[in-house]
Order: sequence, then C-alpha cells, then structure tokens
Amino acid sequence: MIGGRRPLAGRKLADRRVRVERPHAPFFRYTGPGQLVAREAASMPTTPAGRFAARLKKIAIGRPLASEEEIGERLSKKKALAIFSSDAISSSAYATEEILRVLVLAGAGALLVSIEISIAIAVLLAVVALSYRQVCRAFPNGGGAYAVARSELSPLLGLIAAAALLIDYVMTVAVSTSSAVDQLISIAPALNALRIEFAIDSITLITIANLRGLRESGNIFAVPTYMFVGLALVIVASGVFHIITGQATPLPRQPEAVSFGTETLGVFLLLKAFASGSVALTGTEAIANGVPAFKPPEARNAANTLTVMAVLLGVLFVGVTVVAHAYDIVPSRDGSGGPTVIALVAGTAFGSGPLFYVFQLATALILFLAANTSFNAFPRLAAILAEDGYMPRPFGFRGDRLAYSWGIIALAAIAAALLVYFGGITTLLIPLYSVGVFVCFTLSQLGMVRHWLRLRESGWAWRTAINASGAILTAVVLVVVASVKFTSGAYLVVILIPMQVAVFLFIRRQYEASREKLTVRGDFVVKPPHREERVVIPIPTINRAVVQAVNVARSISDDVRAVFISDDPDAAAELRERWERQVPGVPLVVVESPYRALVGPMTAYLDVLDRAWPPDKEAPITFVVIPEYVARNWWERILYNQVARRLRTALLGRPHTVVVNVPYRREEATTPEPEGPGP
Amino acid sequence: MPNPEQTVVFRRAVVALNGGSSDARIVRLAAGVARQWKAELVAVHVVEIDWTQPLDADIAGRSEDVQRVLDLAEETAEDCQYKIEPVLLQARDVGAALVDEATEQRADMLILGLPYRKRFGGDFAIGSTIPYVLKNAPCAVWVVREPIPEESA
Amino acid sequence: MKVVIVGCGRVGAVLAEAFEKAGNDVIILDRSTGAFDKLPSTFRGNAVRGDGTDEDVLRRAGAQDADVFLALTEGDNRNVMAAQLATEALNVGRVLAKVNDPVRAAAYADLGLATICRTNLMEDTILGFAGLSTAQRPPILAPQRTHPGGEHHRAEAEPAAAPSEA
Amino acid sequence: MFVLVVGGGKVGYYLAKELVESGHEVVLMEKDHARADQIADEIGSIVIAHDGCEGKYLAEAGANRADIVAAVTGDDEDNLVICQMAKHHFDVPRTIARVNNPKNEELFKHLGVDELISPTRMILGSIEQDIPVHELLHLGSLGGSDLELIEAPLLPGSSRSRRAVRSSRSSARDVRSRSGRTRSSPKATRSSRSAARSARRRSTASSSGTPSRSADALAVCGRGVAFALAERT
Repeated sequence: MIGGRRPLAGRKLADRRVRVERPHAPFFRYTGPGQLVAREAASMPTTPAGRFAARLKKIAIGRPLASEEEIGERLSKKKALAIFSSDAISSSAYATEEILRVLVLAGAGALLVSIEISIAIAVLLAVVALSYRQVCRAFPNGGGAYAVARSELSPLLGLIAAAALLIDYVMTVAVSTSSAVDQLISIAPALNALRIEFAIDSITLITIANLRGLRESGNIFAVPTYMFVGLALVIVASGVFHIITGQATPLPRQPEAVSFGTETLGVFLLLKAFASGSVALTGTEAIANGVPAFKPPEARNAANTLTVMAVLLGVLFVGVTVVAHAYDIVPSRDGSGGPTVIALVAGTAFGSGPLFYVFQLATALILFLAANTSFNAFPRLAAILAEDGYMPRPFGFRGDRLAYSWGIIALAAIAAALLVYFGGITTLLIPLYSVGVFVCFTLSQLGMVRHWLRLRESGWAWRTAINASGAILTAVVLVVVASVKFTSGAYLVVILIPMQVAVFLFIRRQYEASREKLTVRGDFVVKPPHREERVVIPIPTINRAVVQAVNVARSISDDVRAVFISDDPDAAAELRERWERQVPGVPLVVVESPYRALVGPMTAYLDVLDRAWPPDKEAPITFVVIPEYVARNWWERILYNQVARRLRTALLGRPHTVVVNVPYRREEATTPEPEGPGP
Repeated sequence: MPNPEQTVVFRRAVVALNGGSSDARIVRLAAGVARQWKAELVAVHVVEIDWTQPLDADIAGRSEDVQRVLDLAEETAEDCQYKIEPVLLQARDVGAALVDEATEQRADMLILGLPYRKRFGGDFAIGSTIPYVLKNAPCAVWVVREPIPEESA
Repeated sequence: MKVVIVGCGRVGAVLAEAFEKAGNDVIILDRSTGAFDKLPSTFRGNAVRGDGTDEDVLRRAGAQDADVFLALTEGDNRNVMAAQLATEALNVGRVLAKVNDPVRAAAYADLGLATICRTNLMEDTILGFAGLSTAQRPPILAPQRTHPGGEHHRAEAEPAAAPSEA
Repeated sequence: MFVLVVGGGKVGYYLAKELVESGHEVVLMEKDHARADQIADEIGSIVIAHDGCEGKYLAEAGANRADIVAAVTGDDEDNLVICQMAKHHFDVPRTIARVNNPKNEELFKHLGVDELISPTRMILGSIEQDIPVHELLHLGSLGGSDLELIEAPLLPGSSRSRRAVRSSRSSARDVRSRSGRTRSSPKATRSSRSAARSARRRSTASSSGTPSRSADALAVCGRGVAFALAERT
C-alpha cells in the first residue's frame, strides 16, 4: 500500500524525517508478503443507512468476533452440562405426563403400570447412554449419528440419520417450547389464550441469544438448569420420603383433569405408553454431537458429562413417575390450560408456596434451554452437511459472532411454523418427535457395532456387545413407536425422512455438477488471452454517461462501435451528425426500428456481427458496454436504466459476450458541459 | 492506594519499534504501565534511508515488512486491550528521528527495546541509537533490554 | 632510460636500486629525507626531498620527459595525482601508480592510468597459494583508454554547456 | 539539489551548514570520527564518518545521485581523486574542488574538475582585481610561515599602477575562510577599491567574527608589477 509522505523538520538544522501515511491501516493488517487481513472496519457499511443497520445488529447480537476468538468459546463441563443436557433432563418434565396420558385410557387402575414403564425406559436410557459414551470417544469431531452412520455404514444411511436428526432438532424446539409454555400456564392460567404468541416470542428470544454466540448462551442458561435439577431432586426426595413415611395421599382432581377411558390395558396400550414415555430419551445424543465444543480433552469431558446427565435424567424421570403415582396424579386435557403433571408433582412438595413458583419457572426455563440445545446442534449438523455438499453452502458460513446464522434462523423458522400448525399443544407434537430420535439411535448404534468390528481395538468385544444390545433395543423401540403412533403423526416422519434425503442428494448433485464444470486442472497453466476482442456500445443519445462508456470501451479494444436504435429517422440523422463531430474515431451504427422494439434489434445486430466474423478465426469476445446512470434513490431507480436492465437480462446467456456496466455518478461532475448546444 | 500524582510515570509515551522480537515485549509493557493513568501510547517505527536514496523515497510505504511491524504493535496493544497510535517515519538516523518525534508528540517518556547482541562474539553491543537517544531526548527514557537468550547466558 | 620514483618506501627503495644497477638514470623523491636511509650507500641516483604531487618540485628534480614514472607512496591519492601530473604535464612515457584501494585502482585504469593494486595482488597470490581459484586479474591494470586530459579541455571551451543551477 | 561535501574542516562545515539552511539536501563526509561526531552534534545527521576518497563510501553516500560533489579537504590530491571518482565513476554532473596549490589548478581543470576554489587565488583576487590571474608568478615561500610571495604584472593604464606602497594589518586567515561567501556577494566583487583598502575593509568586517591569528598581508604595486604576500596552506 502506498501512502503519502510528509516531510518534517527536526530540532537540529539538518535533521529531517518523513512521516509515511498508512492508508491501509484502518482496514487491513499485513500478516505476510502479499497477504492482508481485513479488520472489522473493512466490513463496515459505508452508507449512513448501512451503518445504522449495523449498529442495530451490533446491539441485538453483539460485536463481531474474529475467527481466532473461537477457542475462548469452548465449554467447561459445567456449562456444557447446562447447555447439552437440558434437552434430555428437561424431558423428565413431560415424559411422565405422556405415559399417564396413554394409561388413563384404560382407567385409574392402569396408572400403576407407569412405574414399570418408566423403569423400563430408564434401562433403555442406560444402554443408550453407554453406547453414546463410546460415540464420543470414537468420533471426537461431533456430528453424532450422521458422522457415525456415514463413515461406518453408508452415505445413504448417514443421510437418513441426518434427516432424522434434523427433524429431531426441530421437534425438540417445538416440543420444549410448547411444554415450557404449558409450565408457565400452570402458574398463570390466564396465559392460555396467548399460548402460540408466547411460544413464538420465546423462540425469537432464543434465536437472538444464539446469534450472539455460544459462550453467552452457556452463561445465560446455566443457572436455571442447575436450579431445575436441584429443585426437582428436592421434590423427588420429599415425595419418596412421604411415600416411605406413608404421608402420600391422593390429591383431589383438578377441574381440567382428563376423564378415564374404558379401554382394556392390552399389549398395544402398554407399548403405546412405553413409546410415549420413551420421549424421555430425546436429547441423549446431543452431547455426542457437540463434542468439539468441549474444552480439551474434548472426548473425555463429553463422555463424563454424558454419564452425569444420564444418571440425573434417570433419577428424575423415575422419581417423578413414582411420586406422581403415589399422589394419584392425572394429566389435564389438551390445551385446557390446566396444570401439568410436573406442576402437580411439585405441588406435593412445595404446596403453592414461593418455591413452587420458582420451580415452575425453572422448569419453563430449562425447557427453553432444551430448545436452545437444538440451536447449538442443528446449525452444527447443517454446517457439516453443507461442507459435505448436501445442504446449501450458506449453512456452512459462520456469522459475525461465530454462530452459524443460517442454521439458527432456519431452525427457528421451521419450529415456529410447526408450533403454529399444531396450536402449541405438546402432546400432538410428541409422536413426530420420538420416531426421528430412535432412527438416529439405531443407526448410530449400528454404526458403532461396525466400528468395533472393523477396528478390533482392545475391549472391542464388550464394546460391541454394548452397542449391539443398544442397537437391537432401540430398533425394537423404533418399530414399536413408529407402528403404534403411525396414525397419530409418526407417518409424517416416515414420509419426511426420504424426502429430505432426496433433497440432500439433489443439492449434492448440483454442487458436483457445477464443480465439474468450473474445475481447473492442477497442471493447467493459464496463458495470456488470445481471443480477439471487440466492443459494442448501445447508446440512447450523447450524454456524459455515454462519453464515459466510450472511454471505457476504448480502453478494452480498438474495435469499438456505437449502436443507436431508433424509430425516428430524423433524430437518428441528427445524432449521427453530432456523433461524427464529437466522437470521431468511433463508428456509429444506426439501426432503425420501425416496430419501436429495442432489445430485439440489439441482440439481432450482435448475431449479425457474429455471423460476419470470418469462420476460420476463433470467435471474438464481444463486450457490450452499457452506459448507466447511477440512481441515487428509489424514484430515480424507476426513472432510469430500465432499458439497460432489460438489455442486460437479454444478454445474460449469450456466448462469448461480456456485459460491462459503466455507471455514471452525477456527483462526479459539478461543472456543466462546456460544449455547444445540445438537442 | 498511593497518591496517583506521585506514581504517574508518564502521560504520553513514544514506544520505539525496531521490527524485532522485543517489539511485542515493550508494547505489552508500555500498555500495562500506561493503563494505570490512561496514558497515551505512540508506536514509532523509523526506517533508516541510506544516502543512495532521497529521504522521501517511497520505501516504507511500499514495504509490507515495515507495515507489518506497526500492524503487529497495534495488534499486540489490542491484545492487551489498549490503544496505540502507530507512526511510520523515514529518516537518515533512527535516534535523531525518535528524539524529534518524541519532542513533537510532547511525549514525556521514550521507551526503547534493546535486543541482546554481542559484537563479533565479544563485547555487548549497544549500537548507536540508544546512546544518541539517552544523550538527546528531552524526556525520560526507558530502555528495556531483552533477556539473554538461554544458549549464550 | 630515465626513471622517476615517487615515494621511497620499501618498494620504492628496492626498485630504485634495481633500476640503477641496470644502468638507468634514477630519480627518487620522498617528503622526508629519513626515507632515503633505505637506499644503499652505493646509490648514485638522484634522491630529492619534496612533494611528488608538486609540479615544480618534480620539474626541479628533472622528472620531465622521463621514460618511466612510478608513483609508489603510501597514499593512493598522492600516487594518483603524481601519476596524472606526470602524464599530463611532464610528458612521461610510461606511468604507473600504486593504488591500494581496488575500486580506485580499477576506476583509474578505466580512466587511462596504469595502476597496480597491492590488495588485488596479494589476494590473488594468496588464494592461488591456498589452492583456490582466483579472479585471474592482471598484476598491473593497464589503462583502458587514453588519459582524459584533452577531453575536458574541450568541455572547458564551451562554457555555455556548463550547468549553472547554483 | 543534492550536494555531497567531502571534508569536514571549516570550509566543509560552513558550506554544508549554509547549503542546508538554504534548503538543499547535503551529506558531509569526514573521515575523522571525532570531528564527524562534533559536526553531527551541531547540525544533525548528515555526516558520514568515512573517507570520501574510497569508492565504496562514496557510493554509500549516494554519489550516483548527487548533483554536485564538493571536495574541500585540505589535501589537493584527495580533492582531485574525489572529483575524478565522482565525475567518471559516479557521473556527477558538477564537481568542485578546493585547490590549495595554485599550480595544481591547471592540472585539475585539465583532469575534469568542473570548478575550482582556490583560497590563494581568492586572496589574490581581492588584493587586486586588475591582476590577471594567469600571469601570477610564484616567487617563493617564506620559510616557517604560511605566506608566499607572488609577483604579478599590472595592466598598463591601471588606476592602481601609480599608487604608493600601502600596507595594512589584516586577518589573512579570515579573508581566506570568508572569501567563498564574499565572492558570491555582488557588492564585494564589484568593489574596485585598492587592494589594501579592500583588505582592510574585510578585516574590519570580519573582526566581529571569531578571533583568529593575524598575519601581515602586504601588497606592493608599482611600475606595472604588483607583489603580494598571500597565505598558503
């Protein structure tokens, strides 16, 4: 960069020095020969409006972070537990309720089975958690089910896993948000009317928090998670204490309670209850997907966090179910605004004292947190998919705050749409949820089995056993969930996954195709251009914009001609006279267009030029230099350049043709043209 | 808490850069000290122009290496969350230019790094700039000698 | 043959003796009489105390129209000037100046003055002795063109051409 | 203009200083380190403490872009070599040499030095402008002093030819060291007062300056011949 130099005198007569200005300094920084790094100021907008927008953005999502600042965004185990496990742990806030909802169909007596079902689910959880601990170790780069299935099974299975995962993440946001709203309604039933608005607002808030970047999310959300976990443990402990001491007495039914059904407690109903309850497992995979966000040693920290999370979840889920049963708690009707099961359970410990409200608030918050988990995981997976060419590239770009902005916004949009569609009612969303989750579980377990069989590291046998049993169990559950819930929404997932996979493959093929066309072979040396060049300038009249365009044209080639398309022969003659006098050396071609068309004759003229080119010579590159007046505001934009725009569109696909816009800014010249009278 | 009036070391300091490893050290040091009194820092890099070229020849402005010296100083200061104003000079003599610049900037401190060098493996070499600055600078001068490298200690 | 030697150092003294023994008419000059102690007592040439860069001194010593003129003092510039005096004013046949600075030696050879450079000589000789390849320079750098006196007389004749931007 | 001055004596020092003051770019070469440091201390960083006769250092001093090289050391041979190197090796358009021995003037001019400053000649010129410089005859030095006796014919009809012998006490050294400047002053050159008066006037003018050793300057005019004592270095 060349800067001005200012001579300065020194104290002594002959001491001179020269100050060298550094024009690059505010915008760039040298890091090596011929290598610049753009500073924040370089991407600052230069217009007042742009600057204002940037300032708003800065207020909303914070100052941009440089890529090097990422290492500071790594999570400690405590923060990671808050962020990643909230998904799983928070499901204890609604999983029990989902079991009960199925069982009430078989009458009050059937509720007893809920404990057995919850224990069965806890066992399943233990197996899955053990399996995923191994995933953390084997795939420290994250990606979870997708990475495992893709590298260990087949790309197609990987894509299926990815599709399932994406659905899972979207559903997590939808379910958690709606459940959180349920919790808030439990303490403030008046909110019931605003259920959807409330949910959407929450998603917006979480979106903004995430656009600000990962570290701050950790800080924002750590407190409620630990508060929920702490209070929930207190509730379970007090409930168990009451059961042991025989103080647990059935609560009176709340007015919104569902009425008991009369179905018989058959295998189908049991399986259905199990399938509904298995929603407790959702989110278990989050940690395995987010391993790179951990502080080093990443894999080890992630695996340990996973264990802590699974134990907490198991204890809370089973505990809540046991307490709920002991107090004979029955869920409220869908969308009635009645208290949730977890709220009723909390009431057994805290009554309606302040702690009850604190707990409900914490529950709502941890559910929002759970939604937030997806905001971490979804964009990450989308970015990995984008890198592999299965998703549009912008999903792989990180925004000012190092967050994958596109992924975050896409997730928020889809989840919000789902919420609106289902009226914000949690139960209706659940069937869509579980299927996707279990597809992932099964695929990643299978992948791990392949992994151990392939590598045969020490202890591969028992590791295989763990993953194989996990795979079988989750596969069975998957089949059960999909079949028993097929009619109540699971079918959607069955359709959605293949559709998504098809889209992935389509995008990939597009990228592959364009890459193939654009690729330059590694051994190809670019030679100086050898094609001849000629320039055509379509002109509307003689004005400064045209003069400037002519100057540009002459710098491109000596073969320059101006083309004037006119429907008025007199005007054409006048222009020709003026042109030859004022722009000597550039031949003017007047095309009379009796039908007043403009673009057509222009392209036709270019065709004729091409045809006139000697066939034995390589076709020349034709530059079409379009003089353009730069509009300064919206109405000028309407007034000017409409023809230029149409012409540009018409020429876009023409072979060997380059369209050059020569913008003319009015500010550039302040003195009027000194030359003679114009037409 | 000591009386701040008594402990103010400087209000505006010129930090002389030489493009070597000591630059980052003295910038960090200067930023650390300056922070206490919100003192201003000016990083000055003087490119010595030999007599075969005119003093205002286009040399420093074109040299990326030279620019990098200042960029690095600015970056180091930013790392310490402090601002440093970079100045690039061309002169016939580094010492004279530093002294003149410090005078013009009304600096009350001139901070120089001194790389540890031995001349022809013998005596410790101090060069000519530091004696010149010590003799002529109107303000206080702080010379920070870099630690002796392990192998020659 | 008339030989003039300016500078009675070790080399000057040895050469003076050698030329004399070979039956030549030798004139040797030095600024200090003490230098002539290096000459053998049998030396019968003309030893003159005086500045070899002073035309008058040279003339008085009888250096004009000498056949050989050797400027061998310790000062490169004195040698150069004496040699140029000899060439330009004293009508000497062969003139040689000892110039120890290789740059000046080459520059004056270019300018039309035969020079001998002790630095080059020793470098080449010693490198050769050590078995290294040398630059293969001739021991005496022969003049590359005629001495430029006349040229500048012409320049003087056209005062208009002289720059006057003072 | 870029002027390369070689020699940091009084002449070189004041020359460099005046040139810098009038806005020229100057580099001064002085091989004596102590003297070089002293000058640098006084006027600033324009001094190169190296021998200006050496081609290498001339190159370092930027001789190849110099507009003028002024060789003003005390040794004629050095000045000659510096000018020749500048002229032929570095293509300097203008070279100026200080010549102490008037005898060397011819040779210097002959060998391509563009301009000569001869202190001896200056004093002579100021003693009597009518004395044609080329007909000076060196009569001999006065042993033990810096003075030499010069004989010069006066042109017939010269207004000075009938003047009586006049003498004055003057500071000959001062006359010499200031001659460079007084010559450039048109008033001084136009002055055609008698040599003795002129010398006296200058000595008065200079007596306000630094005191220096005084010497007798004597001009004898008569019968078409002038004899003068001039300082020699």
